[in-house]
Amino acid sequence: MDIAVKGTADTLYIYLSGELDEYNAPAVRARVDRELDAHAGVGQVVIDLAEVRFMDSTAIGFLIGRYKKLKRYSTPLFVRSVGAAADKVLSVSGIYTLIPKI
Amino acid sequence: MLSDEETYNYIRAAKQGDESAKEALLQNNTSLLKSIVKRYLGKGVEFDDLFQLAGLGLLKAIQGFDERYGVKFSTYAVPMIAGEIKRFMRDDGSVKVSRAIKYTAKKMNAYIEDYALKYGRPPTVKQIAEQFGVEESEAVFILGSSRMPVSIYDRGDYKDEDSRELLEKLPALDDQDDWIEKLQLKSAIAELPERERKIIFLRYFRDMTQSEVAEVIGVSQVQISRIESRIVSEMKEKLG
Amino acid sequence: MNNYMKLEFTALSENEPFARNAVAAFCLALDPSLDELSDVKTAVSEAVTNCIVHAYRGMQGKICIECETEGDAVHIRISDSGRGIEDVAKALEPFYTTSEGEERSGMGFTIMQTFMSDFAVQSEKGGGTCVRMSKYFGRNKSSEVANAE
Amino acid sequence: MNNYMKLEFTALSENEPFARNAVAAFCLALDPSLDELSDVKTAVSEAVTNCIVHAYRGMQGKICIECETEGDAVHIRISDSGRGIEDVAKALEPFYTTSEGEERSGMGFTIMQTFMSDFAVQSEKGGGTCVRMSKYFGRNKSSEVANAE
Ligand SMILES: Nc1ncnc2c1ncn2[C@@H]1O[C@H](COP(=O)(O)OP(=O)(O)OP(=O)(O)O)[C@@H](O)[C@H]1O
Ligand SMILES: Nc1ncnc2c1ncn2[C@@H]1O[C@H](COP(=O)(O)OP(=O)(O)OP(=O)(O)O)[C@@H](O)[C@H]1O
Ligand SMILES: [Mg+2]
Ligand SMILES: [Mg+2]
Repeated sequence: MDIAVKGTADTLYIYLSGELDEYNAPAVRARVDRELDAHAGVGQVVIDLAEVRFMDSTAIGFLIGRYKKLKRYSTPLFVRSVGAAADKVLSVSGIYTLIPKI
Repeated sequence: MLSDEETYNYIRAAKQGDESAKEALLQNNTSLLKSIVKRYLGKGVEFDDLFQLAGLGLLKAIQGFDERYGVKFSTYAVPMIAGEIKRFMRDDGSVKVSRAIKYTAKKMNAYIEDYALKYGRPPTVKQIAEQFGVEESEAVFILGSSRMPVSIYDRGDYKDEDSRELLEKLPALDDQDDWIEKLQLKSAIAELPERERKIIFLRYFRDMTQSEVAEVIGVSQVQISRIESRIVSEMKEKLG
Repeated sequence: MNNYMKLEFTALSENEPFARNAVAAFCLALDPSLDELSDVKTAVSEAVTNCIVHAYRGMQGKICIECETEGDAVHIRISDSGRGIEDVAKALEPFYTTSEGEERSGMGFTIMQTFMSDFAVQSEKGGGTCVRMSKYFGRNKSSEVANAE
Repeated sequence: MNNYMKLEFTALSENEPFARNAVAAFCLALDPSLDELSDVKTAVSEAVTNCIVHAYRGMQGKICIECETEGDAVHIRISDSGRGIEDVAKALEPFYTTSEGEERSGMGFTIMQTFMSDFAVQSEKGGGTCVRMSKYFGRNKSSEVANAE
């Protein structure tokens, strides 16, 4: 699982790539949270899933966890470039109402 | 086939530079060479080329062999012959698989995307395997391999170290969100017409098979399957 | 002739990708599409993760996956001998989870049900859990929806 | 902690690539090189082919592969409950084969021995066969050969 970040004063982009499952989640969670903390105060956060090849419900938990974390600071969270397989998992859970797809 | 003693005699002579001894060893080990070559066929290199490489490996084995190793010549020669072929088929066999897989997986995914754009549907596993000269099951494992360690790199230089302090002072989160989430799907189900709600309920909360539900509702299994697919995709739309 | 395989492995999360890929590779003979394969992988991943996370909760244990082909279908059985589920009906509800604190969403079973053609769970407190799922390949769901409309 | 997996499957030649690639995938955690992994795949392929071709000779049967990691090594055990080998020492000789007519060269066991770090066979007529092999990753074999030169 690779993570890349790109920050502007307004938006923090987090690019995930690889497989977001129970095996990878702990490390990804730690890395992403470190970035969220480092960029605290940013206007919005966008998680880009273009390169995510596999995800299961662990990813739902992961995204809701980040959503909650950001909610504390009233920072909205979005996802984008959701591939077909990931979209299926995320749609089933209705997560887009909390974390809109842009 | 040569006896061990005959083989050793030829090897001794060959090491002294006796060309006819080398020739004899090559001739008498054709079946050995063939049996190894056979195992590398179908990977894009012609039999004749593989056979030549195998011969080269055998000559190296002749040079390197010593009776004092206490093993049969053929046992010593097999890895040398295979090594010669493997070296040719791959640039660098000492490269870690993790790196090679990552590289191939990337190319495979690019191929899948291009193909889907062009034909409106993804390629089959067979097509992917053929395109990259690997077996289908290998393609599955390559595409699904996630043993790569997590890495991070920065795509920008925006950093705001000062705000971290502020963060820690903010109040903790209440659990309000939990049921916002739960509400979403439950209300989506509640909005369904009664028959559909019943189907979803039986299928998804009572783990009945489609046939069992069909019996309860009094329609065919195929109809249940269709209705179910439609409800699920409608709900997805609503929730998405 | 039906093909069969049984895979048993240590309940470690690092084995989870291995397990789902092995099942996917076993399904190849049924000529699945990439989408169908991805459904199977997701469902297997959910079931295996549940064994690791809930059944054994970090303790040692084994997970067993059996697969059998039948016509254009694969039947999959994933079982553990862990702590079991007290109230299966409740566990199947969307968003029901016993691990609130650990960023679980309680969607695992719902995903298995949605992604596979057939699904059933058997479990008893203290007696392990067994998930059975089937996938029928080559039956295009979206075209059926179109017909139904 | 050692990792472990056991894979059992129907003795069909179509399962041979599946089995060898599954073992390879299991070994990935030990970070093998391309050559090392290709050695393991070749050896597994030889052993599985022997089970299909010799142990069961086209009859129904099951093949079992067990793998265990230990440090930088993987230990592999491939067994069948087929006809067994009457004279193991003879079967191990290069070019010895009981299937002359079928383009078998009698090099399978030699390949397993030379491609793997450790190797042993156990068999009895009528009692099935069990091949044990180990591979130590990250210990450069070619440098050993080079030293020997
Ligand atoms: N193999 C199992 N052994 C014991 N309990 C289980 C097992 N599988 C599921 N459960 C129980 O059922 C509940 C629901 O499982 P489900 O997979 O739907 O959600 P989750 O695992 O809690 O969250 P998510 O899958 O979204 O990460 C779990 O919280 C757990 O209590
Ligand atoms: N699992 C097995 N069950 C019964 N007999 C076996 C088994 N494996 C090997 N043998 C016997 O040992 C002999 C030698 O095996 P080996 O793999 O070296 O050569 P082969 O299979 O005959 O030829 P090749 O492997 O080159 O195609 C076989 O011909 C067979 O008689
Ligand atoms: Mg779960
Ligand atoms: Mg053989």
